[in-house]
Formats: sequence, structure tokens, C-alpha cells
Amino acid sequence: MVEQLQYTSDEMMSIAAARQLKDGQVCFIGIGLPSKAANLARRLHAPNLTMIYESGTLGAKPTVLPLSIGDGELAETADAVVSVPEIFNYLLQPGRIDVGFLGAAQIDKFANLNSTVIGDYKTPKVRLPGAGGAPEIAGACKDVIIMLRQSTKSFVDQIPFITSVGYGSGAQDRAKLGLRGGGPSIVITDLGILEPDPFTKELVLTQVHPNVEIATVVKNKTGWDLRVAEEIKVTEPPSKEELEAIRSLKSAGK
Amino acid sequence: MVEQLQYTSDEMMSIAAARQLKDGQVCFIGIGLPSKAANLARRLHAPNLTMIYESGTLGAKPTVLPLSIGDGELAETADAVVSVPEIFNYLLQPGRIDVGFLGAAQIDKFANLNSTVIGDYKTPKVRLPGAGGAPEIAGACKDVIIMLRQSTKSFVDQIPFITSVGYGSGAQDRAKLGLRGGGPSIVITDLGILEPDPFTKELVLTQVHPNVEIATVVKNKTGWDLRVAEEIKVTEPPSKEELEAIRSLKSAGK
Amino acid sequence: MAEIVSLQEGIRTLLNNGDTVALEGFTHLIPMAAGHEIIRQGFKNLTVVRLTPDLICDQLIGMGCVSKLVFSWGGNPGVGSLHRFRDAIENGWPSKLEIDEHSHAGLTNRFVAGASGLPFAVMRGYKGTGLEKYSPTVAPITCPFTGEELVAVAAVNPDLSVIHAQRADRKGNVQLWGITGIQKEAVLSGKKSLVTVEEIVDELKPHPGDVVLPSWLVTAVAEVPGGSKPSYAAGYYQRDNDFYIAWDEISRDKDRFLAWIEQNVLKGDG
Amino acid sequence: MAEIVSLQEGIRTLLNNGDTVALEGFTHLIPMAAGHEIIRQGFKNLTVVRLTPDLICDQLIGMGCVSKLVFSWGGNPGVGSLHRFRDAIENGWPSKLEIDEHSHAGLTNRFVAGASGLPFAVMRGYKGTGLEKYSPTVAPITCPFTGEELVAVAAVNPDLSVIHAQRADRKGNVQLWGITGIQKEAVLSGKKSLVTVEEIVDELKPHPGDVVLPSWLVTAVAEVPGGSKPSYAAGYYQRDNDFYIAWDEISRDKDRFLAWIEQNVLKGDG
Repeated sequence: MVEQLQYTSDEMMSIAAARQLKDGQVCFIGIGLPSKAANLARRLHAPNLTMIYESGTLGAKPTVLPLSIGDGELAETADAVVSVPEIFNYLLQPGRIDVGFLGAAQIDKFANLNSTVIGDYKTPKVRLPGAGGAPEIAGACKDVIIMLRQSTKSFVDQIPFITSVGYGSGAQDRAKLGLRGGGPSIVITDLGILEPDPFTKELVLTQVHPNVEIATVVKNKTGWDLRVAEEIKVTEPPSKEELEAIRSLKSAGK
Repeated sequence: MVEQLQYTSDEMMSIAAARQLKDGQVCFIGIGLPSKAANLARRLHAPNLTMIYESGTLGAKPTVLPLSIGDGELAETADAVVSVPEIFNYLLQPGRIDVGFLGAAQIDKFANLNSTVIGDYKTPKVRLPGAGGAPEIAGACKDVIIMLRQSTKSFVDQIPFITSVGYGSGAQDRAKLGLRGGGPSIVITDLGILEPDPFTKELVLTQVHPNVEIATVVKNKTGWDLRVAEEIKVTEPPSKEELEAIRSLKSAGK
Repeated sequence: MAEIVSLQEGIRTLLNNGDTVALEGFTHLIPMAAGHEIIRQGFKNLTVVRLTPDLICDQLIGMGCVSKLVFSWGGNPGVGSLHRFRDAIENGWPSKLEIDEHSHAGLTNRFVAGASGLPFAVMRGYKGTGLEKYSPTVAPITCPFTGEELVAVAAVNPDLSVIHAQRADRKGNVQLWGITGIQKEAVLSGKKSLVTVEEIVDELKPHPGDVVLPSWLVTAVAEVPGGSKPSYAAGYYQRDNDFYIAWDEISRDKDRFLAWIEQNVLKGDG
Repeated sequence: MAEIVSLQEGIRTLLNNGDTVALEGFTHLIPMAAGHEIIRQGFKNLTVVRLTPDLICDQLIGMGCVSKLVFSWGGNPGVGSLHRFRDAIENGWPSKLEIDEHSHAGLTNRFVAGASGLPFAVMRGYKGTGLEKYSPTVAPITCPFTGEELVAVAAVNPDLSVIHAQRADRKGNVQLWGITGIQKEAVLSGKKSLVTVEEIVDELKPHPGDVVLPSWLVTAVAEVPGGSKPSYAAGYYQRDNDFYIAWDEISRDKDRFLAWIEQNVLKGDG
């Protein structure tokens, strides 16, 4: 009998995201889930992953998960540290980055992201931190991976503010807007994986994590009428190696 | 009886230029006469002169006159070395430089300079090196000092190509062209000094070096009908200290 | 040439009520002590420009010094919200806060334009986002060669730019290294600049990755050891990540915030 | 990731007849050996982009490799004319040379735009000069915020950019220091890039003032000790100023020039 490993849905989410990264890729990552996933991948199957933090650290190799995108260890372990103008103008904008990792407060069915406000922009119910590097990461990276815990509050039919463009209102919008990166290829949640329909670019549930009911995701966890792929896969559960690696990741300041 | 010191007209020219520089100024200088004059000033009355070469060396303190604007000693003795984009975009363009030093092959009566071609642009008689940093030095520095040996070939009525703008066709042109620097305040030659008329900006002979005849400058050494100031001064001859300093300046590669 | 001043003197002589002031330092070398001095001297109606408002702006906003914030990411890095920033925007406490909001790339290019003596910079960005709609400092621009439409962002030229650096020499030449962020552009875009440093030394020894700002590009330098705590200064002290986490609790409640400022800023000199 | 190649292989596989090739290095670290290899392999119809054409372009032009030169200052620094460059423009020898001529600031910004993935850059310059009239890559542009008219210069994106640097490691990370000029922008604006280095080492030790180009930004690296002579490589060898002076005589006469090339470039490997 196979040993039943215990794990949390956040661990599953991070491991699923780490698996998306290929060795040798150059990734632009923010703090939190993306940083955890990328650092995990680097310890597993992608030792030559180049991690870029928007503070200007290229090829950082932190031993603990940084609390901020500018923790000292990122600079100390980097192949190079460049200025913030260089990061955005010379490296991100021209489309040199393979994978951009984004989180957000909210997402819509075309993978547009809101990290600016809940409610009206001028009189917000909740004022969120705002854009940071996200709009240009979403615009310029060859591929974008989105990580977001799934609920009807975060997966909504209409976001009040588009901070970062996924596919706008459909398949033609990125070209119309002059966005040269490929756009989001995948949305990884604590429940499963969504991918844009190749033609319409509407997000489709293509995978659920083990023990997650498709009906629950569709009915109770998504704020729009979520399409489900004809052949839906179940995520491979975390391996012992993956769980050991994720649990050995220590966080700065915690 | 005062000792009669011997000196060349080039020495007089360099010394006259050096005297124009004030201690503490920030100068943008090219190779040749400007570099010699600035290095001389730094050894005489302006020890805190900041010399900037367009190679990116800020505050260079060379012990020998460099052959090129990028000689190794300029970088080794600089306060900071910056990239070429920084030199032009961050330091020159915003008007941070007190004095720009320019030479050229030809000058006209409004202190416009030609260092591009003799003859027609498309089929030149003599192809000169071209603009380098000169157009933006002429445009942006608070003050511009021009150094040029005087003859009817170099001081001409009509230059075939405007490489760097002095005063265009007269007093209003710099403002019309959006040039924010002050424009040339002085032209130092091997024969004397010319300054723009405060109202018309036409160059006026205001000073001759010792033993130079005004009539010679006007009739034999200038290609236009040169105006002469009502009260013309005679340049103070080089002092012993000045001559010792200029003769102690060694040149790289010579 | 930069003048060597005390922090108190530098802020008093270089800043005015109603000024636009940039306080830069991207996670690293944040000029916290200068922010505290601004609070102590009671400045009002400031427009503060800063990519990542961070704790320094949370404190300035909570103390009513700021009428407008120009920014691109207003959170407590890795922790969550800036509660004073939120309270000002959501509830107008202690006063209404006007904002001009950008992406990092956009505000970065506004500094670059300012440092370059240009009225604007060109970039790819903003298209399709709400930012384009709300910011008056973003506009479309067409390439005269290709006809492609891009985005222009207006230059920012603060009345005063403040940064923190590791070292200066006695002539006022400034040296910083590690993550150097947007600090050079902040100083160069400012009409005046104040640099607080960990120490003033006789001679600046070259350091890998260093940025040197010659004295003639800086208005004033003040020696303020520990001047970026709880941020950090590479080579001097580490980031106090625990305090960033603790700030979440301190700042969540108005009274606790005010008490903390009273105890740690107004009574002290730090 | 950059591939480690021989110089011969690098030029052969990355360059094509008719390409636009940037050869950069501002006085320092000029990629002379790469220029010689281009001559040896007999490339034709190249558009060469270089701020200061220098001896490297004088040789390429004199050997008929170049049909167009994009440049901003075409002299022998501190010495005088580039005679092969002049002969090509004035007399069409060995063939007609088309030019697109700029100021340093202008060509610099063309590289900056190319490195930034933008079709153009904005600057103050050219106004009132003849350069504005003759270059097709300069155009007026109006600030959408202030209405001020400025100048746009078109991006340059060479098919291949070649630079020389002090060191690379075995992964192809490149390190250069001293006067670093426009080399970073040259590499980043290129569709492909070749970096010749003084030596390939196990580990790049940080050096004050260094620029590090991570391997993933570079196409190929070739170890070529002395690869920038008679230019120089800080930390390795000095500028051969005497040779720059001697070049004036060598290059003045066609036959002497051809004999020098035969002896020093075609017969040798340097």
C-alpha cells in the first residue's frame, strides 16, 4: 500500500506552481506564493532557474525565503544587481523574461487582475497596495503564471479595476493593446488549475487537485459561470521529495 | 627691467583659455587644446576644477595629458565613472555642466561651428570626424568656451555645415531652437579673443594677444568683416608660473 | 558642492510646506530618519513621491504631513496593508489624501525623465489598465518612425529629493551600494537633494556595485548612523523584518500608532 | 545561456553578409580582434554601427567589408583623420560608403531605445544643426504634457552586437569594468551578441565599477587574450598610444595599408 502523505492546500498550490517552471528559465517573481514556488522549483527540478526580483537582483539564490523583494540576501547572492530603471526598461520591457509570476486580489474570466481597489476607485471599500511591477510583467513576459486562492470573492465576474491585463475582453485584445508578451498560460489555485481556451481565451477549469470536487469549484468557489474542460485531470499529489523541500524552506523574519 | 619671457602663440592660447576657468567649476572637455587648457587651470588657480570627459569619467585627475578621451588614467583617477548614456542623458542634457569646451574646423560670425565637412556634405572635399559630443555640449552647457586657431580658412563667412549651434543666425535663435544653455561666451584664438555682442550676438574682437596687430587679425585672419570693440584690450602675457606649468604638462603617447 | 549639515538643519533649510518631496530607497536604504525629522518639524501639505510608500509614508501620512501621494505600490512588503495609508484613502483620516498612482515601471520612468532634463519619457505600459484612465501624468504618444502608439509619462522633478546612503567623504561625495534602486535618478531629478549617510569618512574606497554621486550633484549631506532602520544598509546592519511584521499591529489602531510616534519619533531623535 | 565558442566560430555562425553589426567599446575595450576576424572571413555589405569608428572601422572600410556606417565621431582620437574612412567617403575607395551620421548623444540614445525594446528615444539635440537635415533616423516629437518640441531618434537593433570584456565565467556570464561606455546597451540592443574576453575564469570576483552581463543576455563568448589591442583592457594591458599615432602613417597610403593588413591580419590570427 502506498503511504498517504498529508499536505495543505497551500502546499499543493505551491508545488503545482513549481512544477510549471522549467530548468534554465528566467523568471520575474514577486514576494509570497510566487517566490515560494520559484525557490521550491530551484531546489527540485530547476537548479538553473534564474530568479529576478524587481529590486534589481538578477539570479538571486536566497537560502531563506525573503520577506521583501529587496532583502539583503537577494543582492548578496545575485549574479548581478542593477538599478530599477534597468530592470524595467532593459530587461522586462523588451520581452527578455521567460516567465512572470503574478498574484492579485481578484481575477476575472479573461485573467485580468485587480490589485488596486475593492469598490469604487475614488471611494474604495478596500484600498489595496496597487500595481507595483504587475502591469508590465503581465504585458511583456513571454509567459505569465498566475497564483491565486480561489473563492467567489477573488474569482469575480467583473473586477472593479484592471491593474494588469490578461486577455482584456477576449482573444484579440492583447494585440490591439500592443502587449507583446504571450499573456497568462495558467492560473494555479488552491483547488486546481485553470487555462485559457485557445480560441476565446476564457479561463477553463482543466485540472483539480486531489480530493477537490469539480462541482464545488464551479458552484461555490467561482464568481462566474466557470467552464470545465471535457477531460479534466487530477493533479498528481505532492511527492515526499516535494513536501520535504517545501517544508525545509525557511522564511526571513518569521 | 622686466624679464622678457619667450612663448609660442599656442602657449598663449592655452594659457588664455585656462584663465577663463574658475575654481570649483564643472567642465566638459574634449581632447587637444581644451584638455590642455583645463589641465593647466587645475595646476594653477583652479585645483578644484571638475573635469568631465565624454567617456564617462567624472572628476578625472590625469598626471599626463591623455591622448584620447578614454585613456586608462582618466578612469583610474576619476571620482566616478559612469556609462555613456548617463554622461549625455543625466549630466549634460539637463544643463548641469558649467563650462563646455569646444574646438572645430570652422566657425562663423555667430559662433556656429563646423566639424563635419569642408565642401558639399554629399561629395565633400574634406571629410572631418563629425559631431561627437559637440552639438549637445553647445546646446546644454551653462557656458561654452571655443578654442580655434584663427585664419581665413577657419573663420569663414558661411560654414558649409552647422555641427554645433552658437547663436544660429542671431540673438533669438537659441530660444527658438529650445537650446537651454547660455551659448558661447568667448572664442579664444592664437591671436586674441572674440566675444559675442550682447545684443546681436555677432562675434566682436575684444582682445589681442601681445604683439598681435588688430589690422592683421581683421584683414588677413578672418573670413568676414570682423567687428572690433571700441576699447580693445591686450592679453596679459604668460607669467613665468604659467609657462612653467604648461611646459611641465606631459602628453601620453608622445 | 554639497554642504555637510545636520539632519535637522538639512530638513529645515531645504524643505518647505507644500513642497513635492521624493523619499527614495527601494526596500534598501530607505531614508527613515529623514522622514522622522519631517514629522518632528511638522511639515504640512507635502506631495510625497515614492515608488513603495512603505512604513516611512505610512508614518508621514498618519501624522498629517502629506496631502498628495505619488506612488506605485503601497503595501507593507511581505506583510500586508499600510494601515495609515488605507485609513487616509478609505476614511480621510487624519485628512484627505490625493493620489497619483502608477506602475513601478511608469514612476521609474517619470524619475528617469526628470533626471534627464526631459518633460516626459516613453515606455510600453498602462494600455488596457485602469491606471491609464485615472493618472493625469500618463498620455499616448506615437512613434514618428513606425507609427506605433506607446505611452508617455510626465517627468517628476521634486523640490527636494531625499535618499540614504552608506558613506560620504568630507567634500560631500556620496557612495552607496547593494540594491541601489532608483536613488540616483531621485537625486538627479530633484531641484535640491539631501543625502543622509551612515558615516562621513576621509576617503571613499571603491566598492563593487557602488554608485558614486559626486559632490557637485548633491545639495547637502547629513551623517545619520542607523538612518534607514528598520530598513537596512548593506555592510552596516540588516533589515529588521520583525519590526515590519510588528508594524502591522502598531499601525492598525490610530491611538497605538500615535502613541508609537510620540514615544519613538517626537520624543526621541530617531 | 551564452555558448562558449572560438572567435572564428563565433563570427562565422553569428554574422551574415549584409547584416547590421555593432562593434562597441568607447576608446576602452574595442573589439579589434573580432574586427580582424570579420576581415579574414571576408564579409561584405555590412552596416557597421559604432559611436567612434576608430581604427577598427578604418580597417574594415579599407578592406571593403562595409557598405554603410552609422556613427557619431570618425577620427583617430588625439591624432587626426581616419584615412581609409575619408578615402571611402571622399573618393569611393575601395567602394562607396553610405553614412547615417549622429551626435554621440543621439547614437547613444538610439542604442538605449534598442536596448529598451522601444522604437525610439526622446532627447534634446540636433536642433539647428545639419545633422537633423541629413539623418533619416531623427525626427521632431512633441511632449503631450507641455507641448514642447523635442527630438526623437530611431532605435538601433543590430543583427549582431560585438563587444570585448575583461572576463567571463564558464557559464558565459560576462564582466567588464573601467570605462564601460555603451557596451551594455550595444549587447542588449542586438538581436544576437558576441563577447570576446581576455580570459575565461572559474568564478567572477566582484570588481568596483564592474558591469556584469548575465549569461542569458549574451549569445556567445569567445576567449581572445589581447582582443582589444591597440585599445586597452583595464587590469590587463594599457592603450598603445604609439600605435594610434603610427596608424596615421600606415593608413594614409592605400598600399602601405594593404600591406599592413596582409602582414598583420590576413597572415596572422590577430
